[in-house]
Amino acid sequence: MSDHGHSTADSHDGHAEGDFAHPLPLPMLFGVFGALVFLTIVTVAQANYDLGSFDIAVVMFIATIKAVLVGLFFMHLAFDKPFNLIVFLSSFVFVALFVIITLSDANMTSEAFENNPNDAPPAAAAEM
Amino acid sequence: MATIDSVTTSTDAHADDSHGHDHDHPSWLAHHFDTPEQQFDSGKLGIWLFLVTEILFFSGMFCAYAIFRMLRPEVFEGCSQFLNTKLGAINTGVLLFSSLTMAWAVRCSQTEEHKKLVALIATTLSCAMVFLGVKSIEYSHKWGMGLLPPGSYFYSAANEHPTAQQLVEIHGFSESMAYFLTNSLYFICAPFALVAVAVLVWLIVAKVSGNAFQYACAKPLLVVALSFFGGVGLGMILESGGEHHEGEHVAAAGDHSDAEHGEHSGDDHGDSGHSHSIASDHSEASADEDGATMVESPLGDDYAAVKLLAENETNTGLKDLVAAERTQQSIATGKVLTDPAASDVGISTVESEVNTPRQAGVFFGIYYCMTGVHAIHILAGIGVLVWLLIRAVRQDFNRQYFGPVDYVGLYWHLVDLIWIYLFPLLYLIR
Amino acid sequence: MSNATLPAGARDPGYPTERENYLTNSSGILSWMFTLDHKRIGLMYLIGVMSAFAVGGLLALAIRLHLLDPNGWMFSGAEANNIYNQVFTLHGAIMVFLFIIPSIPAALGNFLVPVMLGAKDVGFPRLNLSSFYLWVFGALFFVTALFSSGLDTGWTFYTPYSTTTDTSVILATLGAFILGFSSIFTGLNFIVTINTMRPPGMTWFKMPLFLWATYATSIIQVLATPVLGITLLLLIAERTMHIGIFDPEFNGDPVTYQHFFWFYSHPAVYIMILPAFGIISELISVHSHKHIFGYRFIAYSSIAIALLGFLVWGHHMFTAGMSSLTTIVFSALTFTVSVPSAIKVFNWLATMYKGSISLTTPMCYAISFIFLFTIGGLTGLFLGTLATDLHLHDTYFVVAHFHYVMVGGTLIAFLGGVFHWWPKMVGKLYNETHGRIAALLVFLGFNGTFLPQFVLGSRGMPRRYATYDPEFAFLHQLSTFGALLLGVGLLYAFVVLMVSLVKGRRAPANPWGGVTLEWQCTSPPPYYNFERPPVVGDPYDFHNLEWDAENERYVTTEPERKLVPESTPEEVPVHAGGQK
Amino acid sequence: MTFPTLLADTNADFWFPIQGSSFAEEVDWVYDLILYISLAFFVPMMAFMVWCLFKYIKARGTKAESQISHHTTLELTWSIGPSVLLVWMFVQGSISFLDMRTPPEGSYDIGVQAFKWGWTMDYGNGTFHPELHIVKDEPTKLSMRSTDVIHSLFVPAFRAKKDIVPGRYNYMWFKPTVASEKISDEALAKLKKQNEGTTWDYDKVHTIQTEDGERELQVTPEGYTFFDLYCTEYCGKNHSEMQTVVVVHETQAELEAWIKANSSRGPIPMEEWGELLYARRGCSGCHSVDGSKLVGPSFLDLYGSQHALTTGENQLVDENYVRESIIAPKAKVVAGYQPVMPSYKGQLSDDDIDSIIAYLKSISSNAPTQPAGAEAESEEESAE
Repeated sequence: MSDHGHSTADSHDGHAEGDFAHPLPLPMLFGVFGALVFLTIVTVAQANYDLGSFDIAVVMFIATIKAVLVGLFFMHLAFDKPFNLIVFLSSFVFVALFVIITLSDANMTSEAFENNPNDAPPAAAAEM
Repeated sequence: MATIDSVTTSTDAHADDSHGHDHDHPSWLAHHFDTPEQQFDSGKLGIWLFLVTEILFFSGMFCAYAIFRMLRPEVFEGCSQFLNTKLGAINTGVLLFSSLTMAWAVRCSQTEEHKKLVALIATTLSCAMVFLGVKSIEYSHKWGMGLLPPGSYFYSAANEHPTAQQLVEIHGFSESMAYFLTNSLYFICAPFALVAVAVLVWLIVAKVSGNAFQYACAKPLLVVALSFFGGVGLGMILESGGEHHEGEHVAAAGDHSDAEHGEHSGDDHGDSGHSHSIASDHSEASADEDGATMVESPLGDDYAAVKLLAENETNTGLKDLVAAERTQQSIATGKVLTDPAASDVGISTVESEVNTPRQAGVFFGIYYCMTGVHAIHILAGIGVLVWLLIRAVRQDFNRQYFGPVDYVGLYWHLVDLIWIYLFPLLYLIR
Repeated sequence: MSNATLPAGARDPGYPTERENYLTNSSGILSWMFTLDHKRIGLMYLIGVMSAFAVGGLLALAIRLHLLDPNGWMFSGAEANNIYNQVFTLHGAIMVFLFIIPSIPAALGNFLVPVMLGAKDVGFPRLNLSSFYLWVFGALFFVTALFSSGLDTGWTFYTPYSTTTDTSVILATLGAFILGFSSIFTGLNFIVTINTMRPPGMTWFKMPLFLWATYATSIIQVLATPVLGITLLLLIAERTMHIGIFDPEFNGDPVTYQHFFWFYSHPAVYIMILPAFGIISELISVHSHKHIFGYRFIAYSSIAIALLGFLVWGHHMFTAGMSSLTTIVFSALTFTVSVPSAIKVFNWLATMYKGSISLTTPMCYAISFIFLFTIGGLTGLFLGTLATDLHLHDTYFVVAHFHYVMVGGTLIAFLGGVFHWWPKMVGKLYNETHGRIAALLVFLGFNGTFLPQFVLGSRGMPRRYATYDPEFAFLHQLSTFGALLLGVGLLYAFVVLMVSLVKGRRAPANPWGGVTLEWQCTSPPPYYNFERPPVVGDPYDFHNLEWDAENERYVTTEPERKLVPESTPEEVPVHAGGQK
Repeated sequence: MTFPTLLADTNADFWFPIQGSSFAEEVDWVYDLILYISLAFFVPMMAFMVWCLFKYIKARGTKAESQISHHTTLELTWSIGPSVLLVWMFVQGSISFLDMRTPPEGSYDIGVQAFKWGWTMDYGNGTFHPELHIVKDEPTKLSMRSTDVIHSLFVPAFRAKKDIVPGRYNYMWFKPTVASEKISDEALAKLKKQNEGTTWDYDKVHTIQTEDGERELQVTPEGYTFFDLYCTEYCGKNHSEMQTVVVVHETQAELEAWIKANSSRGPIPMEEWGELLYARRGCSGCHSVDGSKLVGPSFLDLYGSQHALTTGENQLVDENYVRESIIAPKAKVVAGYQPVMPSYKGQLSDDDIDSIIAYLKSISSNAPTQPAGAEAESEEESAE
């Protein structure tokens, strides 16, 4: 049955004949995989250096590049309908909203935490 | 229009695919869609929305992670040392590779290369199994050491691998629980072994009965089931390689901890309140002095770990904590009589007993939640991939109908995507 | 079609044959259990949520009866307080998770969305059925919790109470977790359906407003519910393994739990009320026989509420110990939500102006809705304002406020919707007079129950109290008598509907004079909804409807619109070629 | 008594209890502001709706007079117009709120311990009492702790509320502006006599003869009128009974005198002081003295008896065990009960604990005559 393939593998512009499949070229897949592995090695390697407070930023930056690569090519967002991309990205907007507000509130109230390592009970906090 | 179009002679509406009045519908096109493309687009939007829910689902744990890392950075840094970076990195590579094969599989389904499709899905599945195999080594190793969520945390640098008997006697675990913790690897492997045997039996039966389709399904699945043990083996090799480094670290910490025990034997393990004979050597040494201690140390079982963390020069908070703990112990035992009028111990200053920190456990609580839920997603992925494999063997997919492969692929990439973030956040804290 | 008294060209779809009627085209219990027909699933949901409502309602009556006396009247003995706590917890949990959230979207929405849209079914019929069964499983978990050791945490499951109490928190949270997935699948299905399955001509701005509201609701369901899922999962993990995220005993933080919980549960409030807005938009327009006023404003305000709803969860936590900055920001954001809600009310009133109002039963509910929801919305201002919220938070004022929104809003709209589409769903007309009396009783009983609670609250009566100070007794008793009246009214309404099944007249295709697509198929609709994709006009254009007094029905006088061109359409629909 | 009074000379209006603190006037003003704005919208809207109903109810089939579908100017007006009022409400509310969150320098500090289901106020120097006693016109700051679940302190008359979250330090403040009254000693003595042998019912309304004639009052056992203090965050079984009272003294000196009187045992016998502590420190919420099983074991006949623990061991209830159970309640829990009792470590003096032990002995038929021997014995036991 596999011989009956319509050999559409090479004709990327499937829309012309009502065909909506969009196979990704193999070199692209391998290229992306290579980049991902390379970035993994980079991120493991950088962990040996103490970059102080930049540490988390660097790590997240590398992870985000990897995520973008996976998203754009493996998940073919680069070739997908824009609406799907909007849907996917909007989720990150809401995650950011959730995490940032909750985190910043925890940060601002952290002096009230009883077992915050840096505190004795705050003597007379000007603001509660 | 008093009666509607009597051409409709369909039998029943609820048996969906057999909708009579759409004669031009191929079998894989659902009755309520007009074109294959509409069906594909609907499915695709559906799976993207599902991925959105997945991201928000994980966001809760990332949020918890961010909050507690912000509040207690030193705990996270210290505890992260217990995770084996090598294993994490290998697992990252394995997942990335499985993503590659999955993306390739989608391509094959679009180009109708059926044999390749089966092979690639099987490879993806095998990678998933290897991932779980490595993970099971990581988990079982930590469970044995007591690196658990705060509720059951019992790690002690002096006695890294307590026996089941010690767990029962010192830490108050039930016997079955203690047995499970010390032999957890076998418990994790058992279901996978059962599955492997079942697939083998299936393969033989299919071969003997000459069912070519079932045989074609079972053959790759056997490889998949066995790759779990490949993963376990890989994990074992790397873990023992990593033992040296980790052992050093822990041993160094252990020395300090022992020294402290020598000085302040009064504040030993929490359960000395139940004072039986205590098997662990350093506890025994202090047991006689412990006699009068009736009050449970609020720091409980993870006191040693807190001390271990308190070794760090920068960790003044924990140092204070340990000091405060000592003072409290002496007050609480009643040896020091407190005159309330003199010391003015009021509500706002008294350390409340229930709020005791189990600092280290929080990291592991979050670690197990994040990796555990991720592993559950891997398991679910394995489930749908097996379904896909069988359909691929059946050659269900063509260039007009490759949706399921594509959707599962998207899901699988998302699981990969989450691991891409989990790995540096958990394993690579400095 | 052979009607002499009508102008030429009047059309009516007539009645379905037994084989076409979705209720009768196949029979047997299995044909219902495994049906993929969205209308049958919707009807099963309707029965399910109504049973859940009955249970929750009885629990509510028990609460009110207990509060008849300052020391508790209904339950007695050493465990009286415990029983009371379990009753109010189950009342809240059942009403929220099993009734209000699925009521309009899952029951009415399932029935109406594809029909109003002109589609044959929802995008994923199997997923739709599975979401119904998830609902059933979730309900079973709740029932199991009820019969094992109850639940006494309040429906919010606040830690550390929920991690330390010895009632069946795990069973109940698992139930809520499963119900969350049911809700997600419904929402996902509707988004896909509305996005990809609109027939030619059904552009976004030709969709009935109920679909806009459903779409907005679905967005919230998809975005917010997963956070509830993970919150409850972490809560279960906290309870069983003590992971130390929410429980202070293990170094966690209860306020973090509240953030997590309300990130879902505040948007969930809009899951409850948005579809109600959609129903009221339909009801007011149809029964005033007048074009809805400000279509775009209403449509956009639905989406605005859905999105703004994600920004205001903190107003449940003003006293909980958030930082001052966070508190003030949340207060400011809270006020922004009130604007789109107000827009809707103004538009509904403007729709009634110069209309031709029929005071039918659904219209009675719609008017009650406007009255009650306006009170509910305006009292929300007291709670969004920081200074007054500190006094009113966790008192009966809050109880009254959210009941005005959830019961006065959602439940009334749900009832209005059920009465409005009942002829369409079952093909029978109910007795209008009795329907109106029931609506009046519900309205009076509701106000009797909850108006006194505003005063109770501002005078300082805390909520969730099994016993109370004697100075509050009079208002509590007033409230209890109101509740009894409300109960009678609801029972009456139910009886009216049930009697119609037996004795009701056969319903015509268009008994009220609606223009949306569901009125263009027979009552009840055929199982396939539309033989071929209908051609869509303005859903609120009433010019071409005539009252057929002889048969007591509305008919279309408009010349039959061209059906789908047999050749390829010039304007390519969205699903066939993308946005062109 | 259709709308019963909270205090006899109340100036409480229909909506609110008496204005007892400096916040009250402000909060009530904001409340009224919103109320009148809301009515200004609600009444015309509903009047319009009812008018429409009268005017436009038509027979079936009648066409509507107009099919107007939108009017952009009008819609924009009613969308944006009311926003101004919203901003006003927000600003007023936030100003008052910031005021309520920021205690002035040098506020009088009182510690509050909230527990299931009661309150302990800490006046410093080892003085604890369930009632909150403060001074008129003196800014008072409460530093609040909870060791079990979330509670919330609410004084309606003060319009002040704050959750007490375990694991955090929680603060609130207020400045009371109305002082409590004290009824005459004769009247109090009469009331005491009436209530002989029962626990004091704060909610009971007494008819009391005062200088201004006969009045209906609720009073504390010491004869003060009071404001109610509630827990408003659901905290379990007896949430609704987690109430206490606020007494506002006229002067600082008066408060200090009251604190002194309640600070330590003084001349009264140990059993009696123990009984008082039992009532005041929240023991009575969980431990009965009539043998009935509440959250914790009953104190009746407890002392000197043998109890099985959750660990399966048997425990003699002796002085050591009682002391340990007060300081570290979760160490040895009696079988059949939950480990929910908060620790009283540092909150009870040695004399207090001894008094409680004396009280327990006095209500137990098992109390041995030679307590010293029991103590020695148990010490041996624990040394093993």
